[in-house]
Amino acid sequence: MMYEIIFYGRGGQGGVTAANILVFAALKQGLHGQGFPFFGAERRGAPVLAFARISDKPILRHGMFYETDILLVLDRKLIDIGVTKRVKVRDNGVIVINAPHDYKLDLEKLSLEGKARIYQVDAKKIALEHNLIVAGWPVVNTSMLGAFSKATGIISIDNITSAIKEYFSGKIGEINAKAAYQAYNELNLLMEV
Amino acid sequence: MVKEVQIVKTGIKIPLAKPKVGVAGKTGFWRITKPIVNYDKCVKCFLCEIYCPVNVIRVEPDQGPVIDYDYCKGCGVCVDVCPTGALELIQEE
Amino acid sequence: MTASSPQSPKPRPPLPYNMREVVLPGDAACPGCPIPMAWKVLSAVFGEKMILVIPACCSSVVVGAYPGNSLKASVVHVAFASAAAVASGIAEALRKRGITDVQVIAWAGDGGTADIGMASLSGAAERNHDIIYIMYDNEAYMNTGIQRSSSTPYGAWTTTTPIIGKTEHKKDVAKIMIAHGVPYVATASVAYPHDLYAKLQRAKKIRGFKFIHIHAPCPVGWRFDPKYTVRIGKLAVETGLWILYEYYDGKIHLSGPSRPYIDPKKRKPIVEYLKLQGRFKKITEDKIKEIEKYVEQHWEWIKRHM
Amino acid sequence: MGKLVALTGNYAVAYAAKYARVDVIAAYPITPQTSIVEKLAELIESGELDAIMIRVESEHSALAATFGAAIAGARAFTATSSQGLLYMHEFVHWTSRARIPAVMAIVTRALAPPWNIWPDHSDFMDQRDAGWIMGFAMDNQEVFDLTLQAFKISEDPRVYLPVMIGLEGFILGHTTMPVELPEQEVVDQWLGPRKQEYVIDGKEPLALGNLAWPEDTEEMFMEIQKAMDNAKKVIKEVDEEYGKLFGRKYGGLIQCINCEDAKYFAVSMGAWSGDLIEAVNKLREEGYPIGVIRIRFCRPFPYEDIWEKVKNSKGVIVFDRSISFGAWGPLFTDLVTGLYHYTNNLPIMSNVVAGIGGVNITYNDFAKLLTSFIETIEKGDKPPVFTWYHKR
Repeated sequence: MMYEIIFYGRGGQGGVTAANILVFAALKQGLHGQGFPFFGAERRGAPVLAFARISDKPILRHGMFYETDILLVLDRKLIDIGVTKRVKVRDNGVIVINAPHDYKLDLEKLSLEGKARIYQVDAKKIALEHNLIVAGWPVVNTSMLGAFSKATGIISIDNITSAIKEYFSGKIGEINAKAAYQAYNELNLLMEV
Repeated sequence: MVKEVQIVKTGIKIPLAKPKVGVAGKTGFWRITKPIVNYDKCVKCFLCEIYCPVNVIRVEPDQGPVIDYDYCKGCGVCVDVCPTGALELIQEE
Repeated sequence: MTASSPQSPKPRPPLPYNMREVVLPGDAACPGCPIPMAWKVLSAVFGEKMILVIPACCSSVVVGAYPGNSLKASVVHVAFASAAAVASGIAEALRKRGITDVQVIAWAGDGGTADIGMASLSGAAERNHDIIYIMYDNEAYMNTGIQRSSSTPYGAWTTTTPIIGKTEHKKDVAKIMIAHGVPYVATASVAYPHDLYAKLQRAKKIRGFKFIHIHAPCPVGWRFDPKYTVRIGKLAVETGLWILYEYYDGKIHLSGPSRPYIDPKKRKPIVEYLKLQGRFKKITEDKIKEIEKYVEQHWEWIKRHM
Repeated sequence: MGKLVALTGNYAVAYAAKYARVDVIAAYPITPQTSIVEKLAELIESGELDAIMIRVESEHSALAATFGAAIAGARAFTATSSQGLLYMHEFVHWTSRARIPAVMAIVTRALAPPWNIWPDHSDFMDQRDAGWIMGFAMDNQEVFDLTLQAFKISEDPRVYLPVMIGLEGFILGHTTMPVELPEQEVVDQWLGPRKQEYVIDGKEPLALGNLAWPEDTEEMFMEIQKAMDNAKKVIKEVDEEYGKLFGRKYGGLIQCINCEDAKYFAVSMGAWSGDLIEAVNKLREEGYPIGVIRIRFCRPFPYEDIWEKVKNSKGVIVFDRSISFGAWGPLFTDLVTGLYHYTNNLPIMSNVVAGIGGVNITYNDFAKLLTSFIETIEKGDKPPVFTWYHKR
């Protein structure tokens, strides 16, 4: 099996870090992983992509992709301004959106090849609850990994949290792992298309 | 008597760019804080317009600074250089 | 002719309005970036009629991707070490073609000037080509992620001086240019646009090679909140660390904003400047003493040539 | 009719630049190119050439300044050799990718270490991937003609690519030979004012070289490949017209000597082609059916024209005066690939690398190598595909 995953976030939200942690987590699950940033200039607050691949066999593919199995949207405003349209989600794809509980999704703003399960999690609220804020930005990347685990079942939450604790040593790792676990539990299915 | 250089355009694709507003898109989307104006404190000293790194502040002589929020990056330089506190940085939504 | 400091709101005459048309909003600079600030002053002096010769540096990215360009002026992107050489070629071609209504400006960062571009800079200066070479100095290789350059100040953190900090003092390129005997050398700062404006007006009238070293505080690289770009630029002058002057007719003319600080007692303590910047967070007392010594030596040199 | 003079190859280059009425020359001295720069300085300071010389501080800056002058609308020229060419290599790419016409003479010389000032093609052939049109002369008359033609080719709107002209150091550069100089008016009429796609001189705000996304970038580079193709036609047209106006026609991309009924062909480039022709003339007298194909332009590589000559041949021997270590000579590599367009059973082909570091290959060496090549094939055997011929 091979899963291609896109983290669509804003500069400074830790999309690349999340992609890298996912590789750690995949290894813990006995799988192969690949994580990398969008190759270009990033700017804090501006739309930016990060990518990951997970497979049960060594991964031979390289480079960026714009068709994906899983789309993780780290800020719902990216959907509002229409940039998420650039990423096509394959049939039976999964989308997780960091958005408030009452978020009204406009399906026109997404590019779906076929069926898809679309989830919502308020990673921003979780970050604020755990006082996870860096330079004025709520840290949502680790929560999104927890949500990813619940939404796709590809990687167990235990492997996600232990990868987070390995990536961030000490207290920071603890808090981020808790946030991921909370997101795992608070994930909510928005709609099935 | 060789004449001036002749520009003979063939329309081939070459790395030549032309002036454009918003080469990095609507950079207003980047910010999480934004400057707002309370006009009664403004003395029209133009410092905000002079220093604004995105060149989106226009000080109207009779009214005061007008900011184009499509492109304002929310850096806050205008707020810091304003001598009278007429500009204030607020958290966005 | 001093720029008004934030305390006294006496309005300064605004720079001419045509600084509104050349620097176009929505460029790729980081919030609080000093580069477009300086470009606005250039545009107030030269309008569209300038050809910026830009080697590899932040500006190469700031102007945006093809087919767009964030400056309503001419730009020539060139290889890292060649700004002065390409500018020389352009200037001579325009001279040969009798074109005199456009200003050739080599616009390079500290790396592109003080390090990789030093040979071509020295060559162009020695040949006295009719160009303005502007070194905007954000004091490290910012475009590639804040690596140390020879222009990084003593003690500063960079990604290649991550623990001990830089162990050499800043290479003083303006002093090197004075040694070349070029007709005009000046130091400036994005925090003092009127001062920069006046220096560009003077440089514009001088034939031959002009060099301007602009201090350009960089929020991301120096680790400070983007709203403080101008404040930190001013503190650099008010602490005496960055000295604004011009050199022509064989001697140094101290610029207005720096004049008070020839008297050490008038200078703000160096710590005022350092404490706002994350790159100096771990600086030790003895290193601050070393910086203070450097500042004193620099002033002594200035006084000897006034 | 022109004026017959005796010039070194280097001076022939300088005079060609003068006849082309170059506006700006930016150059840095390096053996064996120096007398080009010295002659141009003399022509300028004596008032014979209305041009500006920028005496730069390095070869990197030499081509950088030449590039700067060219984009600002000047007919720009420079020259270098060996290490200098390698040092400016960054700008060899910069100039072609900016699609700006410019001309550079390369007085070829071996690469170091060890230090070596004698001729081979290593410096020149190292530039083949850079998008410049590359011509190489056999004698000083052709050095002059080719350098002059380079401006015409480079500024043709179907091409708009810089042109590099090679001549071997010393055996051409410092060797005096007869050169017929044309009438300036005829040259002015033929060459006309400089032409380019765009100019950066402040009349219009233009930006050259902004960051471009992958797809835009690749499309720009595909245009260069198309221009190289156009250049094949343009080079032939220029050769034709030059022949009519100045009486010397070389045949375009290649020149063939004794090719009419030839069964075997020797392919070469540069001055030693003369020694090769002398050897072939001798072998012709002894009844060997062999001709010489002299490559005048190795970029764009003239495989179509060579195929026309060799398609029914029994054997083609290619002489390279440079080598790609770990593989073969570059001319051989390009020719075999080129001929593969037409057939997958190529004529018997052999590559001889020789004359590296300035080793002198004489017409006797060529005669010996050609005889053994032909006799091996006539016996039904197969000569080695690759030989590095070294005499000592």
